[in-house]
Amino acid sequence: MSKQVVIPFGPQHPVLPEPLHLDLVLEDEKVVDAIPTIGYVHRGLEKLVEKREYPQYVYIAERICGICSFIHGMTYCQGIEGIMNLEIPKRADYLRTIWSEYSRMHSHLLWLGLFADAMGFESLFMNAWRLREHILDDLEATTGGRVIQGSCKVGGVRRDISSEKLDEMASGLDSMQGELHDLVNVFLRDSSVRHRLKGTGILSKDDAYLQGAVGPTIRASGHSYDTRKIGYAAYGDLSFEPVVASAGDSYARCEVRAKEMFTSIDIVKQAVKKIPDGPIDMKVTGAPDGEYFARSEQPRGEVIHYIKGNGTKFLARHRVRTPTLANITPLVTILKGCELADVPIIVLSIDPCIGCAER
Amino acid sequence: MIREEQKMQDITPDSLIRSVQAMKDGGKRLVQIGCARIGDIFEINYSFDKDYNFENLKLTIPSGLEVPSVSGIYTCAFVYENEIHDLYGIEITGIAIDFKGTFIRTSIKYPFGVVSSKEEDACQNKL
Amino acid sequence: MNLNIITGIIFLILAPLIGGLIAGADRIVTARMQGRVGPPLLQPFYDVSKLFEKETMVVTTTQYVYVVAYIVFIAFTGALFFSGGDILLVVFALTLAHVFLIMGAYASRSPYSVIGAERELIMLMAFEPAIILCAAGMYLVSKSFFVRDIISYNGAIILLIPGLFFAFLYVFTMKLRKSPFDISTSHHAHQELIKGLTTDFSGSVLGITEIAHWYETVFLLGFIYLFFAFNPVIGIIALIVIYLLEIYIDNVSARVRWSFALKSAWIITAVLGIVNIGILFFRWW
Amino acid sequence: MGLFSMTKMVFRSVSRKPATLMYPVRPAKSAAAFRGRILIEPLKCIACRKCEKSCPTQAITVDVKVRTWQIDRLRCIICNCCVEDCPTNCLSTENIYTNPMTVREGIEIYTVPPKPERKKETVDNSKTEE
Amino acid sequence: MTYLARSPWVIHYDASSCNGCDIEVLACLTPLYDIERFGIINTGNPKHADVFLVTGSINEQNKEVIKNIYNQIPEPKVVVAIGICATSGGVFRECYNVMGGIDTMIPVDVYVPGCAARPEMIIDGVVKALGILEEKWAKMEAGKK
Amino acid sequence: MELLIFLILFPALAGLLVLLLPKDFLHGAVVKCSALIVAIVSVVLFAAEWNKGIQIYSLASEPTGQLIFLIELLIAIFLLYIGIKNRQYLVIGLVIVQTALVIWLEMAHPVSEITKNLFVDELTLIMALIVGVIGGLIAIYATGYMREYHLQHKEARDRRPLFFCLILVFLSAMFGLIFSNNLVWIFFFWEVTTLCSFLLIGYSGTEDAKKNAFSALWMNLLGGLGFVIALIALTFIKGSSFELMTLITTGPAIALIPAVLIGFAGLTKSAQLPFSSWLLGAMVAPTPVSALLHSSTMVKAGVYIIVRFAPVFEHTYAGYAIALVGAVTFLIASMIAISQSNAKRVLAYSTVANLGLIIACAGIGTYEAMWAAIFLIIFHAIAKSLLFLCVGTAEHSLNSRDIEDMDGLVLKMPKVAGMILIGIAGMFLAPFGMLMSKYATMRAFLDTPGGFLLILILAFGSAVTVFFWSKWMGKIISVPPSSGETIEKRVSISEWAALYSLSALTIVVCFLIPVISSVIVERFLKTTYGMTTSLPFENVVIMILMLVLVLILPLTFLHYRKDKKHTGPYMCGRPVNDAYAFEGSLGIRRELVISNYYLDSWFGEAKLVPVGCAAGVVLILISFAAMLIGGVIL
Ligand code: NFV
Ligand code: SF4
Ligand code: SF4
Ligand code: SF4
Repeated sequence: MSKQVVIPFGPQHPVLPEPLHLDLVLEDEKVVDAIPTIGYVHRGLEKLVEKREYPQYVYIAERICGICSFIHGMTYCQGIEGIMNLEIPKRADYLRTIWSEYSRMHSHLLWLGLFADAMGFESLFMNAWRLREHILDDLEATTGGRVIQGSCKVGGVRRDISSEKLDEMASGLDSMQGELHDLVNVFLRDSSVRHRLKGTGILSKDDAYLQGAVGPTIRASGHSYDTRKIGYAAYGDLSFEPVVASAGDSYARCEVRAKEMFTSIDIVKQAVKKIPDGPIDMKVTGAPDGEYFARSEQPRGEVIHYIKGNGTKFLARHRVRTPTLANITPLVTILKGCELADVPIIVLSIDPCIGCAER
Repeated sequence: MIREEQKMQDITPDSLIRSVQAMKDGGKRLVQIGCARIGDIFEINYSFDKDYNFENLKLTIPSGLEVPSVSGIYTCAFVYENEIHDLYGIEITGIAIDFKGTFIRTSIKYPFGVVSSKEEDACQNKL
Repeated sequence: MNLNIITGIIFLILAPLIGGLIAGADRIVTARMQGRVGPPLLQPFYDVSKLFEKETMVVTTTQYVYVVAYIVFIAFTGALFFSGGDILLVVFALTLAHVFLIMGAYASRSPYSVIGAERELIMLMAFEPAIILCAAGMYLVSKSFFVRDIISYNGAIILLIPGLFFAFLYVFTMKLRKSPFDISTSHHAHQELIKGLTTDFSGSVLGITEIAHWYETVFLLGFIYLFFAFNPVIGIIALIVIYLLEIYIDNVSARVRWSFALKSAWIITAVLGIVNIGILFFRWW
Repeated sequence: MGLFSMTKMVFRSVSRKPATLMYPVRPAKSAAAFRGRILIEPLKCIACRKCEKSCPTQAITVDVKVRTWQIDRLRCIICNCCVEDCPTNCLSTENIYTNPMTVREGIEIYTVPPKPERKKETVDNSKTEE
Repeated sequence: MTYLARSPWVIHYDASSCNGCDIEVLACLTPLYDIERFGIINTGNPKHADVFLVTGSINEQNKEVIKNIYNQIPEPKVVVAIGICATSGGVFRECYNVMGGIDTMIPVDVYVPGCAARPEMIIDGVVKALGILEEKWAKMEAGKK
Repeated sequence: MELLIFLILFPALAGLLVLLLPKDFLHGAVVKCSALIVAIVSVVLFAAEWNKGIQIYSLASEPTGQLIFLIELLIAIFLLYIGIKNRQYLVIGLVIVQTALVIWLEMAHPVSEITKNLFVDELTLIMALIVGVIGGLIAIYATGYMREYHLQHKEARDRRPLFFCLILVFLSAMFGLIFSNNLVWIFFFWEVTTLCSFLLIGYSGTEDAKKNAFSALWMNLLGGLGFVIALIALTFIKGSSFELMTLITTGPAIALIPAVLIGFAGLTKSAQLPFSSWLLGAMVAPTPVSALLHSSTMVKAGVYIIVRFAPVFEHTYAGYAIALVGAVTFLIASMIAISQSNAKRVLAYSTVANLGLIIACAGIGTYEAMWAAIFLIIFHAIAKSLLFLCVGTAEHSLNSRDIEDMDGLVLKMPKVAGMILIGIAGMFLAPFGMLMSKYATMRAFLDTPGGFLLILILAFGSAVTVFFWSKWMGKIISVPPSSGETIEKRVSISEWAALYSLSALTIVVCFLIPVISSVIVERFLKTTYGMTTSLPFENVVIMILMLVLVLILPLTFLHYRKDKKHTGPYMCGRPVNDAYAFEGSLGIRRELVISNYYLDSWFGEAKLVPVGCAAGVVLILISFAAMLIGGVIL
């Protein structure tokens, strides 16, 4: 009886900041089938390792994505350092940690905004992005770039942050916390938001695990899996607990990200307290030879930079498995059976970053 | 900084499915499948993880060989396998959702399957 | 004929101006609620003037006809209302106008405008009972369907049909295309449907729809005024408060799904309708 | 329970001044550290090509023979590498950005002093385009 | 006198940008930059748009898309290429899948440099585009007569 | 009186002639001529009688009565035979009970003393016009349609003479039903329509058709049973009469019981819930049958009889309960129509809904309600028959009756599409008749204490109506990518003739509302109630203004025809070819498919029919209870 509707969703669609396309097969507004295609942002930058010397390649790695730029650069550096067995200065590790957490906050706020927008909640979007500007201001002041920081390099970091500035940042975060609470409160309490999020796009605990979901997506399905726990950079010295929710729906994913910002603030504050003095970089000579899987926790989940060096300045292979790529399978799963109105929400709920996914 | 231990286990095309199945039975999740071209051979890495324990299977094949898909064991493998197919031109048989070369469309077919010479940087100064 | 043609004509002339100003003020207030400065007050007029300057692209020429019909009947609706005509006819004409708009969207055949059209129909379905019952309520109170009689009814209509008024207020948001009920199209990019209903309109076609929307806003405000007609001062204040309330609600809620919109509108209309109409019925007999 | 929980934020926004920076009316905010664009003091340059080599995007071309130092603004990612690697510190990063342009002409050419003699033979070369 | 410059509606498309410029375009909409002050609305629909903001460079898959969107924008229209990726291919110029800046596919009217372009630069770029928009309109009107 | 008798007998005789004529000889011509004659004579009748008020004619009932009794028995035997052959025990049972009662009635209480057997008043005239003109047009249409039908439906045995015969007999029965003043006669004609409809629905002889024919049969027989019981009741009630006009004037105290029982028969005949399924099932029949049965005749017989008794129902609880049956049917059938994509089923549900509305008015029974009911009958008959016939024509060209397949009909069959649009607009859009009648309905409901719930139901029902009609319109006008040739050429002239006439009628009658109202309907109300109503004058003006606007607006098309730049629709920037196929995932080229919404999970048949039936049963039982108690609302 019911008639099908086949429509293109994306690549150009106002709710998708980035191109991704879905062929939606609908019955009334129920999604019967959703088949994604990516590749609109594929640049093929991994191949550039053959043309750039590995220290310069950091700048390419950073530009895998403008949202999670810093952590990409850092993970790449960690990979090289892993192969070459470099022990970088402690202060550099701490600075990397601080910037990572700032990236995370900026990314989560950005996402919260976009997510609010996907629900048609414009003013919430505006407010999230207004708060995000505080984070960006700090990032710009300390690294010189709002979105592409460019402050990481093989063997350490390129800039130091003075201790006054560090304190200022910590207190800045403190004073922002109030407004952040109000913001998060809307996401978690508002009934119109809950109406849209509760129960949409449920990813079961087993599915999440077996389909390889990572980051907030898997944490919202009840797994306490957070790559930061392996203790790269300074995370080993800092205490924090991954935020976990169990419902597995869009609301849970939203909740996890919202609460993670507070964890980040906490981590930054701990790091500011603990940060040791000392050099921020070390001299790196020679070229990497060997292979290494560097892992770290991006805002969207675990990222893996596989680096294979062949003893020359040019790497043999650099491959990035980004969290979004891992989250695509769960996305396809949870899109089935939702409503057209929920498609934007569900797509955004895994926080897709196509730039990352396709490189 | 923590340097993670890199566990790497070599496998052959015949033992691929078995080893992957063993991983799944061991309750591990598939982290990624990646590929690298070293001269004329391809190395395909299958990475798994359980409780932050990272393990890899490495499959080394000459070019032109077909590889069975593991998407029957881990559905999510289809993403990586399509990608490897599109970038390296390795035939992977029996992918759960087979995009048949349309997963990532590139202007050069199988860009990673060919070795690029550094000289062909013709576009370097093109405006 | 007792129609007061003069007020009708005044409506035809002034409504776009007032409607545009309301839209401009709306955008400023919205911006302020979002912590922004917002556009100038006359922005809606700039927008529409611009649309008429642009080239018009159509998918099918018939689009034009439907949209012209839409504005003609929206204007007709309003004029009929403001010249004191029969409120039921006004409602019918409004429906007719919307059907034309919806046909315009159907004609273009873009998936998004068609889905927008379907959703607009659903919204229409959610909206109609409330406005019909309001008309019924007013008839029960004033014993006439004519706006002029309702206006000259000396008594606070709002006090007699508060339930219906509330039901109407609830669906009013749908007609203003404001969150949480901006389901079929919205003034900014629509996150589900691009632009929904108006996706395939461009240039002057879009400009016409925009003007028609102003007419509609003024007409709807006029309709609300009927509830307060006993005292013009209170009436005007009520209109301002209600419109501000709409902006406020727009800014504090996410969009709902169509199913919720329809269900809630129907339930509210039905419950309040039964209670309120029931009370009116048994007050008289 | 959670009906209209946005109210607080909305009222805060209304009661405060808008957060808008009013950019073109008021000058842009920018941090001191902001990397806007690369500046060269051509006089100091010795055309050693270090910057050219370190640049990840080949935005810089140094012509040792004709003695020019050239940068393509539409290619530079303002990564600061060249600045760090320049032996004479003639490069610096300014926190003012390059203006948008209507033709694709991001290339700026500066003449640098000839190699051997290090005299103050002022070449007027603050230029070609901008 | 044209109203085009007072009400330029934009559509934004992310060609193959890294998101850096992309989110800065979005940031322009938000309270701190609030381009709605100039009457700018992000329509998301080419048929309503006047200004086409593109970030990122052309690649195999999006070239058609960009052309389509461009063709669906009614005259007069301007294209603003944002970020060095969009102007020249940028850092990814040498990637196998990058065919160069947006102008290899459609005519570009304003180039905004930067990696990433700051919101202020984007505003500058759009403002510059408005002038061109008016010129184009004048030409169009002249053509009609 | 001669005209009346002519109208009753002539079609039947013409039908017999068709049956007797040799195979394929002049059938079409005979049918067309006789239909034309019927139509003309009914107009003549109207012209002759419109200003004369009630005319009651005496006709010797003795021989006619016996003849009628005889035919009734024959019918019963035939039905018994059919029932036994097909093992339809329900039918057998009903026939036996009914026949037993009829025989008992005939034996125990010969009602031969009635002489005023025929009558004409304004309502009859209107009904005669509907039956004659619209029925005639449908018959004419059928000649063209059936030829095509048999070309396309090889499975159905070609029994066209029988078909036309039945159609013509049907017209006779309808005339008999509306002209009779004698309730026994009315009952007879009533049964004839039941029989004819049974045969017509089962015409194609397929299993499906048979099944549906039998369900139509038993439901109508059940109604007939109610009718017989009413007749028997009449023999017991003092002061009552077998003469319709006399009975009605006796008021609820006496006439309520037969009124409700006959009303029950009317409910079954007009397919109100819980009996709506027969009408839906009847859609398997060839489309002219549907048009005839569901727009102008069969179901109208049901509402006609209820409308006749409306004065009796006024202000009674039983009437109110019947009104509620109608109202609930209106709401629920309209809702279900949303979930249907088969055009004929949509029309069927909408028919059921509109009949419900008419019955709601009749159940209320005030003069205002009557005004509305009469206009509803008129407009519904015209617009709905137009729609049915259009769908029939479209079906033959498209080989589908699915609304989804009517995609872009404006290009494929511009004329038919235009007519469907007129028909649809006639059903629910403002300046057209149906809506004006709804206006009156609304006012009628508001002016009576019984209107309380009805007004709510009406508000919701109207809203729902907008949805399914609009989406259908949308489907028709959406322009498909490749504008192929029109495929209208195969449509026969007789079909065009009927279609054009009906389209013209739909519009013209709208202009004539004030005339019809003042000349006919108001007179009728005056004589029946002593009071009358009409549309406010300025509304009439406004309405005509709107109508003119709607008619001239398409002319703007000519103005906008030129130099507009055409582009493809917005497809999210994806490459699209001329046929609107786009590059999809997995490398598949996908066709853009757009279908309407059917909201099946809300308005599906499976969901709503049980609810509606339950409500219908309960309300009908209430009406019986109220009939026995005989309460009156204030
Ligand atoms: N997916 C992704 Fe990223 C993140 N977080 C990273 O690896 O954003 Ni663009
Ligand atoms: S800042 Fe970076 S990209 Fe720009 S010229 Fe210097 S090294 Fe090259
Ligand atoms: S700018 Fe500095 S690094 Fe570059 S050529 Fe001149 S001196 Fe050498
Ligand atoms: S210009 Fe830079 S920031 Fe912008 S998209 Fe390209 S790489 Fe990203």
